[in-house]
Amino acid sequence: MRLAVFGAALVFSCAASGQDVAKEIQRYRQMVAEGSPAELFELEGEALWKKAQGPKNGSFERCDLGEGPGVLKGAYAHLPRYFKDADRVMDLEARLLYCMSTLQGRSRDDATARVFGSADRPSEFELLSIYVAGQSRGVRIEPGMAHPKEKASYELGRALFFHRVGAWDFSCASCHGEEGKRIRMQELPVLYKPQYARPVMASWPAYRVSTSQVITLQWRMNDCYRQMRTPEPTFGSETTVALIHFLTATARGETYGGPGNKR
Amino acid sequence: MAAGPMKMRANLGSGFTDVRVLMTHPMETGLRKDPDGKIVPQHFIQNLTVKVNGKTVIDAQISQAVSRNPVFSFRLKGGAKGDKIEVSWLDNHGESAAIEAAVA
Amino acid sequence: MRPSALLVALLASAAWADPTPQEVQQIMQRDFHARGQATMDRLAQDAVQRVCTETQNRPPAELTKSLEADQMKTIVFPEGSLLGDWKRGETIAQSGRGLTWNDKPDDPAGGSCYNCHELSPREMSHGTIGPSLRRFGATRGSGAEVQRYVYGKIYNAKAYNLCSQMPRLGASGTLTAAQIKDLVALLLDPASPVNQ
Amino acid sequence: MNPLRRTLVSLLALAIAKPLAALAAWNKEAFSAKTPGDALKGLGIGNAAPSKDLQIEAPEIAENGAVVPIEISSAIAGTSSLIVMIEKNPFPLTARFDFKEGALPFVKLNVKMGETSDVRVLAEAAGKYYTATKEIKVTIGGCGG
Repeated sequence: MRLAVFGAALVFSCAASGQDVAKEIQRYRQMVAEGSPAELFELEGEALWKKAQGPKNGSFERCDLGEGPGVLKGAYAHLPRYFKDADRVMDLEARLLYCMSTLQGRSRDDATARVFGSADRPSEFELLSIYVAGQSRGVRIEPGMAHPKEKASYELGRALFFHRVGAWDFSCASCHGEEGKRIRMQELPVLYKPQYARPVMASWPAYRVSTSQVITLQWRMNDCYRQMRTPEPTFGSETTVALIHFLTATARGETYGGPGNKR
Repeated sequence: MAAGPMKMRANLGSGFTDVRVLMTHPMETGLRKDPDGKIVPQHFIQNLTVKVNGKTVIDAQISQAVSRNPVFSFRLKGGAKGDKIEVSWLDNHGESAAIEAAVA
Repeated sequence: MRPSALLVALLASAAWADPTPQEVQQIMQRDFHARGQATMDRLAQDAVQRVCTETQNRPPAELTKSLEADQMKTIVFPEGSLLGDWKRGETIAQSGRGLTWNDKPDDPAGGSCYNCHELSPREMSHGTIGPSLRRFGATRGSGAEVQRYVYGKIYNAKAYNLCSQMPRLGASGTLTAAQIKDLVALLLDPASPVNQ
Repeated sequence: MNPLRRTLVSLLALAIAKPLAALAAWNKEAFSAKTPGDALKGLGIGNAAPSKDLQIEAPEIAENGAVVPIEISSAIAGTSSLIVMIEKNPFPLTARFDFKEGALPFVKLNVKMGETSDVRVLAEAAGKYYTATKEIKVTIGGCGG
């Protein structure tokens, strides 16, 4: 059945107009979002946050996400931001990686051995992300924009967004630069414009029903570059954080409403 | 994936109680292959029971065609705040789990 | 990109002092790693990518002309008819595989055509980044000149429109000459569903 | 075992596993049937009358067959069971819900569909069977996500 479910390009009769198709797909997505099991992963993420592990046998309960050690309320909505202890701008996942090193004593190799998980076994970053992000529901999105390194990160992110590169000459704007465009049936938000970035950034990370997987922004950057036919961006690197920073800053002022649900 | 946590909400609506229950379960069809090309054995919930204050109100039998990490919504007649709702499941491996919540 | 968007982008870049494409390229060289067939040389921008990045896809006319002429020289036209098999072309148009770090280099690639274009009326799940190609051959005929244009456009779209968002499917090594001929047939063959 | 199961889920589970297994009925014959007709036979259903009082709420097009949300309800007096069948699935019978005193004949769930198919719902009320169908088309979405 999996083959049929995941591989087949099924074709419908041309009786339905394009508009009807779009309307019905909208309805599908709404019903899917209403019946999403995303909340289950917040529970698993919470347990992982509190679990002591690594050579230092530490949990994340002392991890400072920018609002003070262990403070979760609103922390996600204020990322990415500059961290003095690391002297760099970090998004949630880069910061979690930092805490795995400092509080749990884990090596980068150990901590990043499996950054993107599967439906059978979500990764630590996925479970932690969905739990931490859930603690920012109802908080306004305000990433750091004051420190010079925060400004530089935002600028780099915007330059990357329009930078054409790779075997197929794409930039992020190739797909997300013009209004009213789709890939297959997927509408493409124009992510450098606030009115499009706001609802999108307010709903990441997310549970993706089609693959039963939790997906994070680091995964989203990674998989976009995969489809842009470039080499792979390193997890939590300045490049990925800068893009996430640019997108989040473009969405600032929006109330965070995630974790979300994707088709 | 082993069966993981469950979650449930039971809310008083107009004339009925809305019950929404989420369960972590792979719901393997037995037709899917893993990345190494090996068939993943069938593993799915077969029975589901909903009880109100200890009395069974819904008995369900389901197949492997229910989606992974199943989510069900049910409606119970009337109801009152504090009514105890219990949902339990049993799968084809004999594993089971249950969750309880009070109507809010 | 529409003029207003360009203006916004230019104004913004003046205010914030954007990193140059060269600086971005250096940072990417540091932050990316090769994986599978996606090797690090793919991060080096060629002249087309650099000019289109620098000018927000609005290169000056003269530069456009000379770069398009350079791109035209990359196109290798096979001898004889350029019309392949539209049925195979439909399969190639449906497939979005090829050149990513998790595609196997020996597996046949696709053209990803339906991701951006409407083609056969039987496939409703099509993108809109590129123009609709419905009845492409029915309205233009399928003569030698049209065949050559379609083959060339698929092989290297940048030879015809420098900052087009369409990949250079032949020049990048994504599709073989035989595959491109099958796509030409999908667009031009009177029997192809595209022309029904 | 996931520690959450010990902490978050009230684990009567192990205690009740055996009695539940003993009590639970799962109609193997009907669930193993490969055609809708054989599934009906397995369920002991002969005739079912079409009914407008049997509602199927579902999108006409599903972007992904792995998760298709379906809401079913019956306005037929005395409805005691609702049955869901996906006619073109390898094993059409998908679920059977038996409602006792205290439950309304309503359920919402997500199902897997291998391809575009009619979804058939049957209701049992006072020993009689009623039926309704809805076609759901299954397609693929964007190239990425």
